[in-house]
Amino acid sequence: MSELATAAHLEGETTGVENRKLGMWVFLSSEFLFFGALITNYLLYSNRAGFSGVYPAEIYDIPFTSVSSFVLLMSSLTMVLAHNALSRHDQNGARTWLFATAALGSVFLGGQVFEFTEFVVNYDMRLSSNPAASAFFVLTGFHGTHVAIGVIMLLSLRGMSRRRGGLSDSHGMNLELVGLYWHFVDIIWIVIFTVVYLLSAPPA
Amino acid sequence: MLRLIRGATVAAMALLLGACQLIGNEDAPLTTFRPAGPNAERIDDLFWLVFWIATAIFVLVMGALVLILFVFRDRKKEDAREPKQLHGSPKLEVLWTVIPALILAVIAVPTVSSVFELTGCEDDSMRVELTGHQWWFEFHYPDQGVDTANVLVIPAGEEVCLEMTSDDVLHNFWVPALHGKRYLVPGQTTLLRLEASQPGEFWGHCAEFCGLSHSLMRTRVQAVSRAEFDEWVAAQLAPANLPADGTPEFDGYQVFLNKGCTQCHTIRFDDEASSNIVLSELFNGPDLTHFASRNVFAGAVLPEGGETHEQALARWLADPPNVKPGSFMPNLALTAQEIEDLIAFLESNT
Amino acid sequence: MTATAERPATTIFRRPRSTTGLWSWLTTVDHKRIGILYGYAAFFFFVIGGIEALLLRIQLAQANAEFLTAGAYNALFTMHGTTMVFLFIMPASAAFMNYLLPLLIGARDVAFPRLNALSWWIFLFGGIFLYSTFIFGTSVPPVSPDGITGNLAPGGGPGSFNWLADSPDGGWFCYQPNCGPLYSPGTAMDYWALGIQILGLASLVSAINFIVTVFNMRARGMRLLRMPVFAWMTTVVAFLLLFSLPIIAVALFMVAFDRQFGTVFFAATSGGDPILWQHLFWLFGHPEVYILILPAMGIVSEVLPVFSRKPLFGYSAVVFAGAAIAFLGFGVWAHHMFASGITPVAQAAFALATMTIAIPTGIKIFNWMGTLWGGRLRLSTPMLFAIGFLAMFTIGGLSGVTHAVVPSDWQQTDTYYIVAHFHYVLFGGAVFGLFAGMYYWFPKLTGRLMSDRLGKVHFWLQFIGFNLTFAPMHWLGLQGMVRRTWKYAPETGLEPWNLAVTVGAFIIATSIAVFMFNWYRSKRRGALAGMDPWDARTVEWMTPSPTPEHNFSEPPVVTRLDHFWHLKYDEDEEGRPVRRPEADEMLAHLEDVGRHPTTPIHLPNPSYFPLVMAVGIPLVFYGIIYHTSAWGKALIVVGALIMLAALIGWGMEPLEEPHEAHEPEQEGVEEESGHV
Amino acid sequence: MSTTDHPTPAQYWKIAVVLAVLTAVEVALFYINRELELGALNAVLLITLAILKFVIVVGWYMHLRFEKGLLSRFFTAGFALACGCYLVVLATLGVVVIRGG
Ligand code: HEA
Ligand code: HEA
Ligand code: HEC
Ligand code: CUA
Ligand SMILES: [Cu+2]
Repeated sequence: MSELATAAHLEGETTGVENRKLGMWVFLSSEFLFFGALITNYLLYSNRAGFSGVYPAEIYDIPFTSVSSFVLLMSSLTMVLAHNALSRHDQNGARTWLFATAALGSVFLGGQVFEFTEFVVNYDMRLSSNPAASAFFVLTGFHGTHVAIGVIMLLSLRGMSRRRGGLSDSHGMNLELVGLYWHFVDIIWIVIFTVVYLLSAPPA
Repeated sequence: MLRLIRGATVAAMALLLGACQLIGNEDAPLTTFRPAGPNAERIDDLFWLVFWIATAIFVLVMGALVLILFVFRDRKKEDAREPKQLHGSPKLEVLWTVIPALILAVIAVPTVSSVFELTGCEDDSMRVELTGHQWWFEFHYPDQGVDTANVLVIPAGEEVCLEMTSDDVLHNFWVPALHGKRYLVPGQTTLLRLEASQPGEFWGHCAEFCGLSHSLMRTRVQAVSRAEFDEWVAAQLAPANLPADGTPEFDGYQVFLNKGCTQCHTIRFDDEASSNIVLSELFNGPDLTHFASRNVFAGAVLPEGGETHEQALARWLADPPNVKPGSFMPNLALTAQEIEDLIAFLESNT
Repeated sequence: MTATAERPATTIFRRPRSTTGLWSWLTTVDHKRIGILYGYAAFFFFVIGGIEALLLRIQLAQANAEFLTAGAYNALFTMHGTTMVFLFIMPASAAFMNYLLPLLIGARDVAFPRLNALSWWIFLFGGIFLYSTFIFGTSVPPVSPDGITGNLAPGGGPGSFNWLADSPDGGWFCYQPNCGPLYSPGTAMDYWALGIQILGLASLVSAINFIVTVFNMRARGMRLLRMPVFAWMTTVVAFLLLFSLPIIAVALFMVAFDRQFGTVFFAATSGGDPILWQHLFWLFGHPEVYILILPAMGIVSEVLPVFSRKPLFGYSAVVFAGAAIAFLGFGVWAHHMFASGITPVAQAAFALATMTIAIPTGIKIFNWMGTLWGGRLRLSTPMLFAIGFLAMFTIGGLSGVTHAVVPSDWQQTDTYYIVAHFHYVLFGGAVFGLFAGMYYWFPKLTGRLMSDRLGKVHFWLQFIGFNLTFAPMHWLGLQGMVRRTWKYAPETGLEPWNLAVTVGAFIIATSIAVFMFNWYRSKRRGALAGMDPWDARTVEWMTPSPTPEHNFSEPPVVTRLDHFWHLKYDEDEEGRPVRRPEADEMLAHLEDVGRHPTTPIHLPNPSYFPLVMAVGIPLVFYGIIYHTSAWGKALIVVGALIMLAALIGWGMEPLEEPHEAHEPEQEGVEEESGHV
Repeated sequence: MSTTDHPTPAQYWKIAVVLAVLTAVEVALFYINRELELGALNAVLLITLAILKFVIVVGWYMHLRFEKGLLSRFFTAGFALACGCYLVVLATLGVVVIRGG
């Protein structure tokens, strides 16, 4: 009855993907549910009639947001270039591109701070104005928080690399992980930019 | 010891079933088993259909389980043989996938059709606007212009459409004899149709947790003949009687005016007298114009335990939050005399 | 990648070294110890939750009773439900998963041992945070939309437990807007919302950890479809957690923001939609109930075959049914909202979706019965509980199907009929299943057997008590007893059955006391179990009991399902097992090797940082509650700094200390593992 | 650590150019729609463009195309589940109107 332990029996016990990388992908897949809820929330309220105060869609500054979206998109390029440089053992290149990525991310964040300030000061749209405003701020705010965490991670990677004269192989994995996270935050923004900015309209 | 416990279990189960049977006939005013109108009857039929199907499945599964336990129990005999190692049977898998699916299909058909039948209202049915408050129900009859609280009076044999909303938190209106539950949602309108086939009084309860006194948010529906209903409407539309000077009722009227009751409560007198009352928009409490026409009050909780309407009212006025924790009607520190006068006044508003 | 690649740049603290005593428990990253910690904590909360239930029952034993004040009652049912769900069943399942998952798949530890410790500490502090509401929380009277202040419940006498009223009192699903800032001012509800948020974080981290463990850490030959069913159910539950926790996280953030920072998501006065909360809550909440039951189903799937001396009938069907339940579980949430006024189309769709779940569940039930069929059933305590599960869960499942019949549900929802349903599935299902597991794996944990006699007394008392408590609730519900009701009028005729229910609850309590006594005594004086007391089938029994720190001296090379069984038994032509002549020798050998590994084994070193990190989190959350005050802000900063420090320490500390093998003989060999 | 057939930096730049162009088209569409009132077409186009960008970033920058299939399965599972569930939530709350109901 009992079969022999042939090689075929023993195959396929692991994925071959490094633990942390697998963990990161698993985590990112759950983030869809997180941002999905926030976007749903915005979609529900963004065009409900009858709220007092302004609706976010009435006061978007599309050219401005387009530029900051573009900035974030390009930070994905620099991120992937950093990764590529490291895999070619180009420590300097990696450092530079990491810094560029963090810088672009910071520009994006700066843009968001500017946008929020603008909305509050010029249009008096606050967290408490109406559910649409609440939803807008909380959605974009959580995205911004993700970007900010990303920037901190990028900077600490870069710092580590400088202190130790380079990122080792295992830090290479760190860089790859931060990269995955960073790109993910970028694709979430791709969705937000389209759905929240370009497609949403105040109630007729 | 163990045998004792096991025996006791079997006995207890048998008792339980038997007792259910017995108490089934008991008079429980909120029971779902005595539907008194077409909507509740439809639900009741559906319930029993599903109940018997579920019971059949239960009996089969439990019967099989007990049988298996009995037959295959290891009797610790020396010569007992090891069991055959069965790993599964695709045929059986198909069987016990398909049969439940078929049973569910049988349940699904009447479920879906009755959902559509029992939701919403007929266009031409009489409307009543229902607003939930912590912790009482306010009824407004837009076509008749009647305002009342806690006791809903409807004509028997006719469909009434409740257009429901809430003034604060979620509530859930439920009169088991007439229909299932429906939420009262602040900022939204939900519909529930009620119809009682025969005149009668039916108990109801707020079923969604709505804060401190959720358990004391109850209601009554009184179904009356059409003629009685019309009479009732006419009586409700009449202004309250302005008591004559010098009577206890008049003293009560004065207390009512001076002790802040009017901040929250409305009593509609005829035009001239009304102008005496500064109706504050501050807060919406139950309309008291025909207070005494309602056999229960304060969320249909009072009177309770055999007390009279007056006794209950005295208890209420003395300290509302004591009767109903959290009540928005404050303890107004009324003296015994004031309470007595108020009772005289309010009880005269039939 | 190996840890030797780099030296730690700086070592701020010396690494913890103790292997016994308090410090060893505070710094452990051993999945078995973490499992034990989870287990005791969960049981502690079970007793707390149970005592809360007993207080509820005393109040309800009579009509119009005054034993508790309304405020205390509301707080107690809220904390009872919350405790049982989030602080008992979930961590108790996590205890089993932690202890067993690596053992079941032939691994030395989980993929991320330190993250595992972090999950545990976050859970513990989350629980403490939630319960600290009894000390720090406040309930103040609500103010009506028109600006009138409500009144608090009258205090009642000192015996009325009114001090309990200063704690969350919105029910375990915290419906809006009752739980919002307007109707539940005071901090109690903040403790609830943020406490659940912390607990969710712990579970999310665990979920990721378990998924990676299952996919990457299996022993050689342990293909997915050779994993024991409990490992499978752990995986399925991990995915359920992974995908449902972010939803409740967002929902809780929305509540917290409404309460703390003035957003108006659920404020009907500003146009917020209270029904949105219900969607988000149940979109999490329904998967959650399968999170609660699937581990128990996994346990039962392990116990039944062993005590029937037969393989699990239809293994792959049971596994796939589990996955199907999980998948379908994401599509039925609105069955909790049939009375909320959603459209008939939606009601019908969700009714159909709900009914379909009965099919995979039925597949499981029938396959379990197929397992029993033709077996040699040894009715030891674990088996009794597993069979109890089968019977009681079926009742709960069938009443679940009656809720799926929408118009019936309009009558049943928010009554004790629902309370009956979910206690049959939660207590009759999950709790019976967990007890089966406790009796079954107790020898693995302690090396001793639990007393079977006391176990049977426990079982029968619990079985009677359980049915006496929860069966009459069906009846009460249909007779019109709404749930969450502090008082009911004598005229409702509900009193006799309520009294019976209360008596039943106390019988359950007695049975639990018997269990606690049994556990305590057996740990000290139980019969020695040996390595394989039940003649079991799965590889965790291939290690000595109690399990040595390194689990397997030589991880098994798995050739088929029920690997261990097949090492012991061959089959004759009729398909009946025949014990291999070499079986006993093999067991003796395994026991010997298990205790005295021949090759050096490198285990992850203990670490302070998970504990330190977890300390920071409740501090930040306390800070958020009191963020308007200066010391609240200070708390946020302090908490954040602690977390940051822990993060830095964590990042610089390699998982395994390269030059300090923890036993002298064990130098040199590196085990491959992650670094987190 | 990484597989061999990763794109080269040059390719990464090209991809970035594509992404930039797509973004430009998106913004252009936004203004065109203001003038011409494209209605549903506008939504379809914009969503298509977003999906395109999404797929490009995930596939190339995140290397998902080059990874083990398991990772894509996890990732798509999360994405699909989120889309499915939340669309139903919106439908039930009456935001997305499904015809025929
Ligand atoms: C362990 C947790 C658990 C489990 C497993 C289940 C399982 C099920 N539940 Fe339950 N449920 C809860 C926990 C659970 N539930 C809780 C906690 C609540 C209340 C929350 C609250 O309001 O506080 C609740 C509430 C709840 C409601 C809402 C009621 C209301 O508030 O109005 C509904 C409605 O459909 C429902 C349905 C079901 C169904 C159909 C199943 C199915 O999965 C059951 C399937 C099993 C079987 C059917 C039995 C075995 C099958 C067979 C023997 C095959 C043959 C059977 C047939 C053909 C029918 N449940
Ligand atoms: C797994 C979950 C679980 C478990 C195990 C239980 C167990 C019990 N529940 Fe639970 N219950 C819920 C989950 C659970 N419940 C949920 C989710 C709700 C909904 C809450 C809400 O509406 O928001 C609820 C609501 C609920 C209500 C409804 C309240 C209301 O609507 O007003 C009632 C009422 O009877 C009740 C009773 C009980 C009882 C008597 C037990 C008993 O089985 C408890 C038995 C356990 C013990 C008694 C343990 C204590 C042991 C001892 C005391 C031993 C002695 C100790 C020493 C010697 C030190 N529960
Ligand atoms: C601040 C508001 C407020 C004030 C002032 C107030 N009430 Fe009330 N009253 C209420 C509310 C709210 C209720 C409903 C309570 C409930 O049932 O939960 C109520 C209920 C009642 C009821 C029962 C009505 C019914 O049909 O259920 C009576 C009678 C009553 N009040 C009389 C009075 C009298 C007399 C005074 C003055 C002495 C008074 N109220 C002052 C708010 C107020
Ligand atoms: Cu109103 Cu409960
Ligand atoms: Cu459910």
